[in-house]
Amino acid sequence: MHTETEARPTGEAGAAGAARRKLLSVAEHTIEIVSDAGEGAQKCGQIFGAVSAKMGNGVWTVEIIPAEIQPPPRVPEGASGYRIRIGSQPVTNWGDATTLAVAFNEQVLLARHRLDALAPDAVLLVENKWATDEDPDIRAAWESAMSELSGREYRIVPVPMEEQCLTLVDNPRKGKNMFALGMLACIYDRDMDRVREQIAYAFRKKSEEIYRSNVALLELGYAWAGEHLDFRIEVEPAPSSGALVVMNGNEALGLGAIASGMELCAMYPITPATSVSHYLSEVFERFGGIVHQAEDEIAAVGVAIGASYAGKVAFTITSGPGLALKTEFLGLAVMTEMPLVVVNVQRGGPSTGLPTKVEQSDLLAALFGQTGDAPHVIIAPATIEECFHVMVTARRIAEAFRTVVIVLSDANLATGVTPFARPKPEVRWQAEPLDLAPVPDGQKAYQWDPRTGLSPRVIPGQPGGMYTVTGLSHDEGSKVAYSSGVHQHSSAMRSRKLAVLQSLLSPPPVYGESKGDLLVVGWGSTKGAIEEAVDRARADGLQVSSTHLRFLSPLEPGLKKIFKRFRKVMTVEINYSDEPGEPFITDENRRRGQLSLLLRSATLVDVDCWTRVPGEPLRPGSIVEAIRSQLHHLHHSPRGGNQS
Amino acid sequence: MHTETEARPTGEAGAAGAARRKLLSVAEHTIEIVSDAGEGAQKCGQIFGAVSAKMGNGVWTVEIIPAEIQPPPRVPEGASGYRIRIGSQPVTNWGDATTLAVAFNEQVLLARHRLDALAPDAVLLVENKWATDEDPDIRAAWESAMSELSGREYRIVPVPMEEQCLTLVDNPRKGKNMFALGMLACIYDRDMDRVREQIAYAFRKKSEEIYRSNVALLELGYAWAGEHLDFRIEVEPAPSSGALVVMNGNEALGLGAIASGMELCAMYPITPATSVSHYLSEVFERFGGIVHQAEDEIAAVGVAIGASYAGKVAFTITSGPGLALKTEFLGLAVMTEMPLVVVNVQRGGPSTGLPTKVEQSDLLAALFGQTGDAPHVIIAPATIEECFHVMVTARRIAEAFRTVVIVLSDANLATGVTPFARPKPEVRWQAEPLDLAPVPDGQKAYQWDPRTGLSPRVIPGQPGGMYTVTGLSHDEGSKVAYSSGVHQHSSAMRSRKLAVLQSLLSPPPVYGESKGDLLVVGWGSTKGAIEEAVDRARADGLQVSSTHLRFLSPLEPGLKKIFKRFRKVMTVEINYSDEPGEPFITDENRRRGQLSLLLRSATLVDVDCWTRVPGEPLRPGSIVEAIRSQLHHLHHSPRGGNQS
Amino acid sequence: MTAHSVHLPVLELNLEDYEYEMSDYEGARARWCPGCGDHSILTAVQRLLAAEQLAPENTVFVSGIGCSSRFPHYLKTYGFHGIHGRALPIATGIRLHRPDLTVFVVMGDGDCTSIGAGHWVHALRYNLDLVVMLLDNGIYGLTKQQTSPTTPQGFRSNTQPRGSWLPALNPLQVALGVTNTSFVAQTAEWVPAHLYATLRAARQHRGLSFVRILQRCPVYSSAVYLEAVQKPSNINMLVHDDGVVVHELDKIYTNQVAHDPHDLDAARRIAGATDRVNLGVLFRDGSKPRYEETRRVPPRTQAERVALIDAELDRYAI
Amino acid sequence: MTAHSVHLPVLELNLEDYEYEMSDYEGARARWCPGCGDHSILTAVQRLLAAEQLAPENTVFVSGIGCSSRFPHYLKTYGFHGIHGRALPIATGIRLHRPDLTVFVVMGDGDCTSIGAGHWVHALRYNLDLVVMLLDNGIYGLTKQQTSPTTPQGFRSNTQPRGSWLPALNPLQVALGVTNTSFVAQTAEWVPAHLYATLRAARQHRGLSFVRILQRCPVYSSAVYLEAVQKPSNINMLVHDDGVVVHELDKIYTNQVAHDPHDLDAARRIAGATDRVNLGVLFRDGSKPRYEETRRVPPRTQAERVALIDAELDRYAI
Ligand SMILES: Cc1ncc(C[n+]2csc(CCOP(=O)(O)OP(=O)(O)O)c2C)c(N)n1
Ligand SMILES: Cc1ncc(C[n+]2csc(CCOP(=O)(O)OP(=O)(O)O)c2C)c(N)n1
Ligand code: SF4
Ligand code: SF4
Ligand SMILES: [Mg+2]
Ligand SMILES: [Mg+2]
Repeated sequence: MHTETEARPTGEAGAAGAARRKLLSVAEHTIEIVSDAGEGAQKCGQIFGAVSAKMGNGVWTVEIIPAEIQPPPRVPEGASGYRIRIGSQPVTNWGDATTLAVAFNEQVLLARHRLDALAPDAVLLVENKWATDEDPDIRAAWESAMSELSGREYRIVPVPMEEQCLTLVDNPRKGKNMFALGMLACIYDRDMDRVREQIAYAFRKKSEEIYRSNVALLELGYAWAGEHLDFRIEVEPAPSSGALVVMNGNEALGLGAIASGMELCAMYPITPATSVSHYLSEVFERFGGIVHQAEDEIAAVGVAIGASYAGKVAFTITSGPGLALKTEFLGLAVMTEMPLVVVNVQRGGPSTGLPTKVEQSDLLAALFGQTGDAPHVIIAPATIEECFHVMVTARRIAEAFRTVVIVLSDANLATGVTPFARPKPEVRWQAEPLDLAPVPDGQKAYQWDPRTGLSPRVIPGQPGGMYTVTGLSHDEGSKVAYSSGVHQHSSAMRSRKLAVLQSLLSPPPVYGESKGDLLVVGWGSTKGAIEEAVDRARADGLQVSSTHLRFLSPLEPGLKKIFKRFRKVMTVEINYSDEPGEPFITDENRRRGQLSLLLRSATLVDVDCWTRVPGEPLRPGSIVEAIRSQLHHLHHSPRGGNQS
Repeated sequence: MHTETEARPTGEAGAAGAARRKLLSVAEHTIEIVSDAGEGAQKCGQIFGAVSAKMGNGVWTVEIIPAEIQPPPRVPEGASGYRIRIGSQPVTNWGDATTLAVAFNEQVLLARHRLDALAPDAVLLVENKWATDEDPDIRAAWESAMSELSGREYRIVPVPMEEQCLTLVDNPRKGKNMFALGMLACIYDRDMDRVREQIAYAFRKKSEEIYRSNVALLELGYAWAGEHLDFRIEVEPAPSSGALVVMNGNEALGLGAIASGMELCAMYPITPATSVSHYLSEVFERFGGIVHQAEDEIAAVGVAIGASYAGKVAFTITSGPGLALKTEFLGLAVMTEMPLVVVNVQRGGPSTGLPTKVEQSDLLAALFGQTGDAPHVIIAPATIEECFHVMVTARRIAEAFRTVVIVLSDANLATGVTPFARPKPEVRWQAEPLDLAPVPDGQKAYQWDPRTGLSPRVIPGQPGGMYTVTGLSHDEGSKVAYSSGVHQHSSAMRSRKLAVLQSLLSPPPVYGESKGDLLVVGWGSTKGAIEEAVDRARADGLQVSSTHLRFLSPLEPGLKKIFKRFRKVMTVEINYSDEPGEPFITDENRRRGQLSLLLRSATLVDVDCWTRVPGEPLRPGSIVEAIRSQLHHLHHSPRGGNQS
Repeated sequence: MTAHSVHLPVLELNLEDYEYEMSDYEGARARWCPGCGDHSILTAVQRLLAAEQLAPENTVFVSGIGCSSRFPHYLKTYGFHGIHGRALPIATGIRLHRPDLTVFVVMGDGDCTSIGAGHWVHALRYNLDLVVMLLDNGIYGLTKQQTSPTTPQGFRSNTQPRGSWLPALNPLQVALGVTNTSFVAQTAEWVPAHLYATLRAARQHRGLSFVRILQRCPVYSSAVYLEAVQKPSNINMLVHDDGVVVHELDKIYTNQVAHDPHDLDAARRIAGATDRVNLGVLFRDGSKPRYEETRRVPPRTQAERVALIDAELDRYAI
Repeated sequence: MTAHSVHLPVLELNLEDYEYEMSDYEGARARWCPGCGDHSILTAVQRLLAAEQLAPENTVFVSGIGCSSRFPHYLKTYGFHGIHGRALPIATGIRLHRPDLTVFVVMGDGDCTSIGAGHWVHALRYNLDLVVMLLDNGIYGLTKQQTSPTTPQGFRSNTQPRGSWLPALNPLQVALGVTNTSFVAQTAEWVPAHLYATLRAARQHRGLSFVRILQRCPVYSSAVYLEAVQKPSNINMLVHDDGVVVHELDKIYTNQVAHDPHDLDAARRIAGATDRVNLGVLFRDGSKPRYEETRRVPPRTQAERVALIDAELDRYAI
């Protein structure tokens, strides 16, 4: 570690000093601002991210959320903030580690250090007032933190943030974030007009005075950094790529739901799904829709089913424990071929688990949770952009196939923010208006096409179509089945629809060469990190490619063929699997990653897995290591490769 | 069809006639008595079954249950009754079809015919009064039924049951069943003293007069058959095999629960699980236990978890839709390592499905239903005897491994009745009495042995052990995990226990030769039918064997090795799978039987499946056909066999 | 009014003039046991449908699971035979999307007051415009005689063979305890005229009308209402102009009690009475907010929506 | 009484003489927000535990999920932090098996009255000997400000940003509507003396004591109790020898209303009052059947059970 007792002025005079500044030109950098909750680090980060996006950088931001609602000040568990990864190319994931951090106290910095969030050579700008605080406990805490941090090669830069802010405002707790923003603007050479614009937008509901005070602090930070910091960092903008929007995955899901023409979101609050409904509660009514907060998750899905039955496909949105509660109703929806969209924003499990953290461990529950044979569709968006479009797809499939579609997002997509191509909403994305035309004479409630299992839907209000929906085994007329054979046939009809849908899908594209030593298979939010890892590994000369599945049920076609072109296939997933080599774990009893379990069964290819449940998104660097170690085994094991 | 216009007297005098009687000596016969609900056919069948068992026959009985509670008389949907398969060897399943039926009207007989329940050459003794009923509709119904039945080679014997009964009683609806019993006693040469004894037992709560009237009717039926029927059927008794008890699978589960020392059954009524609690409600208090009927299934499992937490492993019992509702709580139980036994008596699904019919389609829901990674144990008893013993095993595993054990029974075991070796209850089968000794200093709530994941349990009342159970991710001390790594480790510890349990299991025995052309793999209630089918196929010279799994999670060891010794492996299950060759179904998208899905993934062997959801137990004869067709493919396909 | 019978060619029917008869609402043959009280309720409902001339295609019956919940199958309207305890959420979804449909809910006592208790409390609170019928036979019928919350204390069942342990839950009192409840009535299927009049009052009330219908199950709980059936003197008829008055019953049911359904305190006292069975409207208040109305939003055409989304995307544009 | 602190060697403690202090019940440091009303409730509970000298190892706190449900973590007794809405079934299981343990239940308003409503109604009916605390902040705290059933009409939240659509559910009235409810009280965390006295009364009642505790959430619903906190004149103190009487508060809370907690009708009226906030015991009836007692069965030893099973098997022998 390298601590500067005082930030060195970069020169006597600004101009002269400029010559002595190091200008680091990099393809990407990862910045974070951490503070106690309520100190505004998030706002600072958001503005920095937005400005960077507007300036043409690739951007991916994530919130750093404390474990409590209002944690006490200066404790590691209280670390709250924002992390922004910017690059010269589109940025698809949160990356490996922070390369520059601004911390409002040393305890929150320590928290980040302990979570291994900081790159070994990170630059850490930390408020220095605590070192000389009048409270001896605080001084001691500072000392001990510095000594803990000294184990790494960090470059620690103490900054008199509070002291500086006090020159302009009385309560620096409310201004430090703008000072920090100013420092960052200086270091990364952000366009100050854009920054001011963004501040104006962020505080648009506040008074002009607040805006002015914030801008003054911003400029103070900018000036201070200009004078005292001896380095600048340059991240070239990415080539412009048309109109963009920037939002997080939950906003994208909400907007996508609107664009699909659905009009009812029935939900019960649960992290990390709730913010979709917060967004929709704010705007949905303008679009002719409502958010119904039901008394529990069971009621929520029941309301959505009732609404869908009444003619307009509705959706419910939830997370792990809520999905569990919907299990019985999902079985009913499948049995009655009710079009229904269910969004599950996955978090860490089992049970209450890690409520705010990412995991991809609800795949099997979503697929197999319902008792009996309950075929339905599962789609997992892989990017924030796909969170938008998946809702349109899901609604259409639900309706066309009279089926349940579960959309599996996760906490990584939910809270990540990145720019993407601005969608161009179309009328045909939306459900058709209700058609209450009389039902043709003799048409049955489930007039299954015996080849496809598809049948036209009849809704209340249609003269001549009266029938009773039932979860009991029933025949084409929705009559309860007493005679044998009906159940076998109706089961086949419900199942057939998946095969038909699968016949309409294309094999997933392979990222990288279409053959080689190792194929990494992923699903959901890990796409960006996996492809970045593949790029890095290929750059190192490794014969690795990847492919990413959106459809988990039915599985996309052609997988076995793709797999066969690689010596080894391995899924990368954020869920639990037993590690080979651990006590008692054998190839026979090993519990594998959830996708790998499915792929092995479907393809009989020895699909291995590398999975972790760290309570955070996977880092591309760890995936590179996993790839390396897998290839190492492959090249050094006597019977390398699975393709017997 | 062969209809006798009048049953031929077997001779002028009994003795002389005896000479002209056909005596059919067979290894087994399947008898059924069908009537409108409330006519006592079930009692007749039960007594016949019990007497046959006591006389040393192998016996398997099942109820024939109408679709409504009180169906109208003389309609096919109202068929109610009892089916008894008896043999010279132990009988392990309901067999293929009824070879002799007694029907109280032609409509219920028709129902059985339409369900394909009657052997093509069955003998059908049917009440003849309807043929000449004064109501022309009834006469017409009789005629039309007879013509429908005439498509087969049945031998129909009209019997003047009512006319005969009226010679003794005023209300023949209440006596016909004893008359029928008498006929059966005569045809099958049952020991009349034993029959009378059994009648006395069946009507022990009724008056002496009722007993006497019943016995008179019995003797009348016996005499009538002696005089008028020209055939007798002999099924030699099986060699005696020690002390036996006879009961259905639900009674066995209830008794097993008592024998395991559990003291609380928390449940909510649902078919076909409820009768376990009916039985227990009757007797459990005598054993120091209670049945708590909760307000719903969620509460039921919550109560069981609370009780288990408080120190004594409790259980909950349910069926499909109820299991679905318990999903969230099961995740909590796994996360908190709460010993818990959950019995799921499977019925037809999905949703309300076929509430009274057998299916084995909750395996994947039981295994994967919970969100997040929730490793737990699943055991499926394969016989009624095992229903008893599985409860003892389940309680012990739940406690020793601090885990959830799901027992998967089904409607076939639940309502089937067969004799089995009388269990010899032992003290060590039961839970130890509560031990509230102080917890050793420093012992943690989850003091995981890092090799096995096992840890000693602490219960309220133990001084020094105070801790808070939580479904949040937690460390050894049950403290909420804030730091990374804890979740990975605790997940591994919960998962490891399954590998440890697996290391204690033996590979399943192979029924038949240990290598050959085809291995049939089954689980749960199909064991008897599968093994009977294997016997028949082997008798025909086919190289087929079978193996039966009791542990579905973890899977029993050594499967791949066993599978590799056969050219082809195929599961036989009562759940849905797509049929190869149907439109749109490919090897790639085919949805397979639930066990086969698991086995393929675990072993990478191309495990095929033959599954059906007929709403009734599989018939050994259909399994033989499936075996035959599988072997046909094997021998005639260019690339027969999967073992590349 | 639009109406259409599937058996007649669409165009030849003069829709305006067509008058529905009870038989127009007949579905599959009812398969309840002979003597089951549900038959009489079905008849009363068919009578009501005809009286109100509700178009079968615009009428939906939603139920849970139980003998009682077979109800929709026996009507020729739209029907949703749901899952146990969850009829009310389904009905809520239907009304939220389709206020043009008339929705009835049929539940058993286990369905509504045991597994469905949470939804029941909240549906009362939402106060959607629904007619909600609790077919209370004091037992689990379909699953063959287990104790329900409304089983009288001491009554034997298969799960409580030594008699129900607790006093029966009083559904009227629970309903009256829920904030925003707007209509609570009690009637009995063996008094068809009263049953019909009560259902009609329920249908005419705007908001959720909760009607507990005492229903005999001769198979599993015949003793429960025996006294009330046999002795009309055990019954109080609550009469009021704002409630129901059935003069044809005056001679049989001579205990007539004037009760103003706007008096909540009195309603609660009456609900709790244990000496006699009270039939009539206990409570009615048409002024309570109805969730479906407070939540109604102006509909949008597809094109409007496209334009609005585009505008919304501007907020996220960079 | 047995007692044992893990920090001291077991044998040197004279167990008979040991007196628990409040600090003996302190668990992990409470992580609620500064100013959160839950802190004050925790203190009152610790005081109660010490006053009642409840052995920590024989005391269990059961909760659901929510800010309030973190409660057990902050005590050094046994604790069960369950799942959302399901604390009561867990507590039921514990009491059914272990009547020797003292069991407290802590729930939030969403926990108890929304997702947990069904269990709540039924737990009141079972009337097990439990102290059940509803920590009612009129909002979803842990999930960051969504409307709860007890959110005042018009109050804005993240899911109802234009204000809650319906009148708030009144938990006291619901509780008083349930047959076999035996104890209902209301208190407020900002009146610690009353809170303590009420919890003590609850603890002393045999049967399920339902205590609604008005609880401030300064972060998400600070407005909800503002008036009641600021103006003691907005509060009625219900006083009665069979309820709670806290003389030290007489000067501040001058609206004293005599209310006999055996008067159910009056209790219901008071519960429904909207002009003032009523604190005190609304209802108490110690004579209601307690399910755990009616269900108690004589225990069996292992050997007895073996003999009995053997006899039972005889019934099935052939
Ligand atoms: C989730 C679930 N639990 C349990 C059942 C079994 N079940 C079906 S109906 C019923 C109760 C029937 O009683 P009630 O609601 O009073 O209706 P009734 O049959 O008396 O009309 C039960 C427990 C089920 N189908 N689903
Ligand atoms: C099944 C389930 N649904 C939803 C959630 C998310 N959740 C956690 S706490 C909570 C409500 C919190 O409100 P309340 O019960 O009033 O407690 P408070 O936080 O206000 O004390 C919700 C919806 C969950 N954990 N589990
Ligand atoms: S069991 Fe009872 S409630 Fe069910 S149909 Fe028969 S009589 Fe009616
Ligand atoms: S959010 Fe509200 S209820 Fe939750 S801890 Fe903070 S102040 Fe308390
Ligand atoms: Mg009922
Ligand atoms: Mg709350």
